[in-house]
Amino acid sequence: MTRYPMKLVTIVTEALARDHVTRALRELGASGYTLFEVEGEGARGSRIADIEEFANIQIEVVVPPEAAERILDRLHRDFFPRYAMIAFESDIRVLRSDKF
Amino acid sequence: MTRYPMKLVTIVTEALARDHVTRALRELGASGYTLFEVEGEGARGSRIADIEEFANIQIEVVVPPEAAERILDRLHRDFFPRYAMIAFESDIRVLRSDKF
Amino acid sequence: MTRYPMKLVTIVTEALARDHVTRALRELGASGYTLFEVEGEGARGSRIADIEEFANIQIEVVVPPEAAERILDRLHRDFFPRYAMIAFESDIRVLRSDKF
Amino acid sequence: MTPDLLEAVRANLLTPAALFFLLGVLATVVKSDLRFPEPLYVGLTIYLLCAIGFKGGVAIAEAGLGEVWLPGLAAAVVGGAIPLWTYPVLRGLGRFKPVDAAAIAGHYGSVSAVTFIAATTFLGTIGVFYEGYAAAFLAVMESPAIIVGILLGKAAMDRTDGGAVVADPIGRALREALFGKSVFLLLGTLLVGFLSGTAGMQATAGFFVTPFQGILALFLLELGTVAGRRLGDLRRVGLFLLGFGVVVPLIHGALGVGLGYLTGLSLGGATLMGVLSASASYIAAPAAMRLSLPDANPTYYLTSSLAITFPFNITIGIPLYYGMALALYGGQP
Amino acid sequence: MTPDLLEAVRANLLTPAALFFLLGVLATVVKSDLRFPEPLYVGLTIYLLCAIGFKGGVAIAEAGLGEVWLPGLAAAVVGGAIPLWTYPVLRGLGRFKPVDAAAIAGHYGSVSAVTFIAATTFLGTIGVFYEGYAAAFLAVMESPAIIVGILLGKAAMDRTDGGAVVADPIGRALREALFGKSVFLLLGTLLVGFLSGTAGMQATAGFFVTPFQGILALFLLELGTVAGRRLGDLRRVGLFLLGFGVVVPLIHGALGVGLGYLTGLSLGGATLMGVLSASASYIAAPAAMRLSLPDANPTYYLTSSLAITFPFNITIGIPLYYGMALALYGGQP
Amino acid sequence: MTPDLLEAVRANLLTPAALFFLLGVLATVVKSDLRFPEPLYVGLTIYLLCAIGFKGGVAIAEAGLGEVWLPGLAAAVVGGAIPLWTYPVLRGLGRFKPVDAAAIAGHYGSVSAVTFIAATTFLGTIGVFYEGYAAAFLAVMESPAIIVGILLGKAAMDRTDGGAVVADPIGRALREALFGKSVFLLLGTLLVGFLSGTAGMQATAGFFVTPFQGILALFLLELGTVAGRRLGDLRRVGLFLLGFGVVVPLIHGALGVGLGYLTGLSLGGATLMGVLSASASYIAAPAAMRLSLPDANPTYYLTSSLAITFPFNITIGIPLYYGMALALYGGQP
Ligand SMILES: Nc1ncnc2c1ncn2[C@@H]1O[C@H](COP(=O)(O)O)[C@@H](O)[C@H]1O
Ligand SMILES: Nc1ncnc2c1ncn2[C@@H]1O[C@H](COP(=O)(O)O)[C@@H](O)[C@H]1O
Ligand SMILES: Nc1ncnc2c1ncn2[C@@H]1O[C@H](COP(=O)(O)O)[C@@H](O)[C@H]1O
Ligand code: NA
Ligand code: NA
Ligand code: NA
Repeated sequence: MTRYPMKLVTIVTEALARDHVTRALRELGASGYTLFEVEGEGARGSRIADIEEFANIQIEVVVPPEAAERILDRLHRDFFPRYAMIAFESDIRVLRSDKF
Repeated sequence: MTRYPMKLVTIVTEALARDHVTRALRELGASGYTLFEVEGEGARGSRIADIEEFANIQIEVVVPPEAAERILDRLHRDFFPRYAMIAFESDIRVLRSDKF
Repeated sequence: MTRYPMKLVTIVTEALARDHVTRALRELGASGYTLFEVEGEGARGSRIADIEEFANIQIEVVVPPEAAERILDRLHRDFFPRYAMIAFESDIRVLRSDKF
Repeated sequence: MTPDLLEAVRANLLTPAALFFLLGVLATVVKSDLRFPEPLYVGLTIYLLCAIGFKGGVAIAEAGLGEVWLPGLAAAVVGGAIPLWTYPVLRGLGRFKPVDAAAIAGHYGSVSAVTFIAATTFLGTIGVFYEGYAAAFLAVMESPAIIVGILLGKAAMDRTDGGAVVADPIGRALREALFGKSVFLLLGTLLVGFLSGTAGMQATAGFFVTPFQGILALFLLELGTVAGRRLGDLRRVGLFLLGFGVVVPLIHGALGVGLGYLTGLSLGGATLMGVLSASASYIAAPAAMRLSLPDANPTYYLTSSLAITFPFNITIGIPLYYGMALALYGGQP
Repeated sequence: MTPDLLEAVRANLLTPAALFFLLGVLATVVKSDLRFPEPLYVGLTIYLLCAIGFKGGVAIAEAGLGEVWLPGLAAAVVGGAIPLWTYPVLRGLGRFKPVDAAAIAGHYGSVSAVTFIAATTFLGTIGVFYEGYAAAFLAVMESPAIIVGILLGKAAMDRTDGGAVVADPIGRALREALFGKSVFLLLGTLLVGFLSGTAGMQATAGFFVTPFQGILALFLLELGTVAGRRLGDLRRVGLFLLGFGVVVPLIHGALGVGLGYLTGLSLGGATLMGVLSASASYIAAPAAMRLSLPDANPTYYLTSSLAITFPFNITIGIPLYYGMALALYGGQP
Repeated sequence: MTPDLLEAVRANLLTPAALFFLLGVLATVVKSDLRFPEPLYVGLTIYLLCAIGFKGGVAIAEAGLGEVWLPGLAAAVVGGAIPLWTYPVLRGLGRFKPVDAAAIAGHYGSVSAVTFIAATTFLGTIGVFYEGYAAAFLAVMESPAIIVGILLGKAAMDRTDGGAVVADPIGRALREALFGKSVFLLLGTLLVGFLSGTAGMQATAGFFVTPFQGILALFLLELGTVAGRRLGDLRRVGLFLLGFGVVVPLIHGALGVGLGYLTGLSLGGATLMGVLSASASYIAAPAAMRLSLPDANPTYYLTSSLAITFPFNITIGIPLYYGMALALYGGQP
């Protein structure tokens, strides 16, 4: 069966940024997203998820390459300066190109 | 040290599909799998994991390329029509080729 | 905007190995890490996370390629013989090369 | 409605249990971010099932099995039989696909433990006696309908296509129906209560009895948000299912009350039998159906049991079934 | 301090609540791996908010709204006004950026439910009466200051740069302030308690009253670890905020006690009004600020409210505000 | 067995605690999907440790330290000494590798809080007095054996290979043994109970006492499933460990009972000292060993402590140690 190349954009950020980020993803054309709570350590100290104010989430989005560009650019401009956040993209292959 | 190329197959689906999917993975030759609860939004609405009936899981399997083919084909045929599900594969490198 | 290639190292292991692994990651130059609880099945049986003694975690680290080499080699030598563990690396692209 | 009945509805709506449920629904309507973490939901479920099972078991030990078996058998039979007439209704009038009709029918034959518990606190509030061992009826009514529903669905699929590729064989379905966590917990703690008896109850009443009603209220707050979030699905399931989810409980409620009367239960016991017959499962049945009938659309059965029948029963249904019992028993407990 | 006051501080420090809090702080100091899972923390928070709201609602039903509205209105007004003078202080003396000053000011006008609850158990321990409906003041003081703080911050940002790119519009901020989970739970359960009244309380006292103080103690153990883990941030926030986090509560405490006196509350009620004014929010306010003022640095407001003001109030502040009330009421309750 | 002893075994097996444990084991045997979410397990553990520690501390405050120190010291010494003879047995008779023998030996010198708690409820059920401050023995017995076990293991590794590459240095091991969460909670809440005394107990008894036995029962349901899931490992650990896990507790139980007698405890207190000596750790010890002796195979120590010794003690062991005490004290409490 054919596989269609897509991008997986992964974002790790503060739990309280959740609504902002998911709204931006939808605006930029993501058809959906997957999200879960994580702990982490980085430049802005450790986020050990003991209470929501210090909790961390990971968001994963499958999108076509152009959308991945747009998402990362938007994160860089609007979100990186304000939230504890990392983001990266990688190559994946899916079965239904029309789904994403 | 040598690195061996493998495939990572990632599946996001309903919590109640868990047993079906893991059984299929074992049948198709996966040596193991890793699983965790996630929330998500997609074509079939939002699965916010408030109760098991509406919960979502992510399953990750490391397999040789041929097995990845088999797994995706099987998911496409038997699972996509029945469950809220997305699946994709990506390239990874491992240290012990005999383990997977 | 430029994207810089990095490596994502993914480790799945016993919850009780947590401190050992994260200390090793820091020693080997990781600028941070992300961690979450998972369930799993593999060669050493199923780790269904009912209590910490049998729980599993997944650790993800974004690092430059050389650091990825060092980390995998160290895991192979010191950790694989002692803990239930799998580890692999994949290619990703980030926006801020100086962050990792 | 008679004044008595109106009074009963009012009394039920003003219990903390019903009010917390409505508060939960309200939370979703105003889009509050109130949300119980899943482990809390699971923990409260486990507590409620253990407490009700344990108390029921102690009550059986105190009353003797001789008194329990007849209404218990009747309960199990009616539970298993309900899908046999709801299935054709869903097929004929509702125009549902066979597998969807079978899955929904299974849910309505099975029972909702929380509805049952809310009914016992309602009876407690208005001071009406009921048989403590009624929890046994709850325990035996959960599985039969699920099994019948799955058999109906499988039979239908065999007649149509090879849809069973990923579905579980019947054996697994039976195991799920019998050892799924809610059935297992209820039956198991019934047994524990039966074995440890009055002494066991004395030791643990501070946990299984003292905070029980408050914990139920808290749990209903969460269930209110769950139900509220599904209100949006009401449009998708169609008017038929909306009517079905209200009318069928009324019929089954009357049936259950009558059955309780015939098998010698008290006014309160017959009310509970009515409540059980009228309630629809939203824990055991969905899990079993998703595994065994994956071709059934879960939106239908989850929406009707969680967002229609459950709220109806918890607010208005319970006092109505009590009203039916009152009428049957000649107005005197 | 007078002997009475010293005795009050000692009594407060020896309550299980305060001791469990200190034990939690100690856990982080000795680097114990003690940690509550987040769902447990959320569950305990929900319990405490529901219990306090429900009990307050029952108390309103028993006392009548006529007695509650005046002090309630005063509480809401003082809460909303506090940011108006703390903002210029933070700007002028503290040299904070406008958006940071606005966010911190909003936290100190809003309230901490747990501090309030600890104060009620302190009053209970030393046997001082307080109006049961004081929980209503807690409920109405949470939102106004958050809204004022956000407005101050937005106004400042409009004057400076286009920083609002990712920030929520005012409408969302209002919704968050009014329907965020802690405000919603408090107001909602107040209403439930009001509607179900004494009968509802009787049914659920075994859950909302019996274990209440012990659960508070357990929760404070966890909050102690949360606060303890933030001790390291004290260096980062600077000496000014350290002083601010202790002095401002003292001033607001006196203000609140006076207000309670003027609006006719008892000695205990005025103490609680003092505690509320003195406390700073660490649940509702941070969530609202992070959404609506994302350019404000959360380290400032979280550290000052969680790691400075909260520990101060829970250990020494509460008996001090009680001492102020004692002095004002002429030493006799 | 004497009739008295048989009666004690029967009484213990019919407590809700033991029955819930067996129900949990049964759940895994019939492959039910019953499972407690981890946060619930952690929450229940924290509750049980806090409750037992707090009550013990209050009891010390009431009895005075003078009465507690001698049996407390004896308990700590016997705990630390147990690995010294179990290690050679495991090496010589069991043919375990040094590091495995050291890890297992450490587990059996340390203690299981839940076994202790189950023993107190057993004594409560049959109406036998015990010193309330016995929880202090539990607290002081947890760490010494872990430290001794780790030292034995490290010494063995130094003699063999450089296996310590990833292992923690001794310093971290000590910290883990002393400030690991279970030890920290027990010692900390002992102190809190001691400081807040009778008044503190009155305030919080509704949480730390009233629901205690019921919560223990619920927790044992979960521990039953944990133990049940490990039954499959029994084959892997070999017959020797199976025998070890039953015989060694019997010997240590007798030893502990004798020690309780010699240090002046009552019949009930001596029983508890026996139970503590006989029990094996399954929380603190595994965590410490996995960190400090990563070359030890966890299947050995987890299976023997969780799937052999714990179930044995909880069902038959406790009444047996009580029987031993009865014999020693001449049959009269
Ligand atoms: N090098 C890294 N690898 C993986 N995750 C990271 C890394 N650096 C930061 N993170 C994650 O991103 C979050 C925010 O990072 P920071 O803003 O650097 O504190 C952290 O809490 C981690 O969860
Ligand atoms: N574009 C996407 N990126 C990431 N996850 C997705 C995406 N679309 C769907 N999902 C996940 O897959 C689940 C099922 O998707 P769906 O069947 O489209 O509702 C959702 O609940 C999400 O967790
Ligand atoms: N093929 C696999 N794919 C994904 N995860 C795996 C795989 N094999 C093992 N794991 C994970 O790694 C953990 C340890 O593996 P093992 O040492 O093989 O028992 C398991 O509990 C799984 O979570
Ligand atoms: Na029914
Ligand atoms: Na305030
Ligand atoms: Na021991």
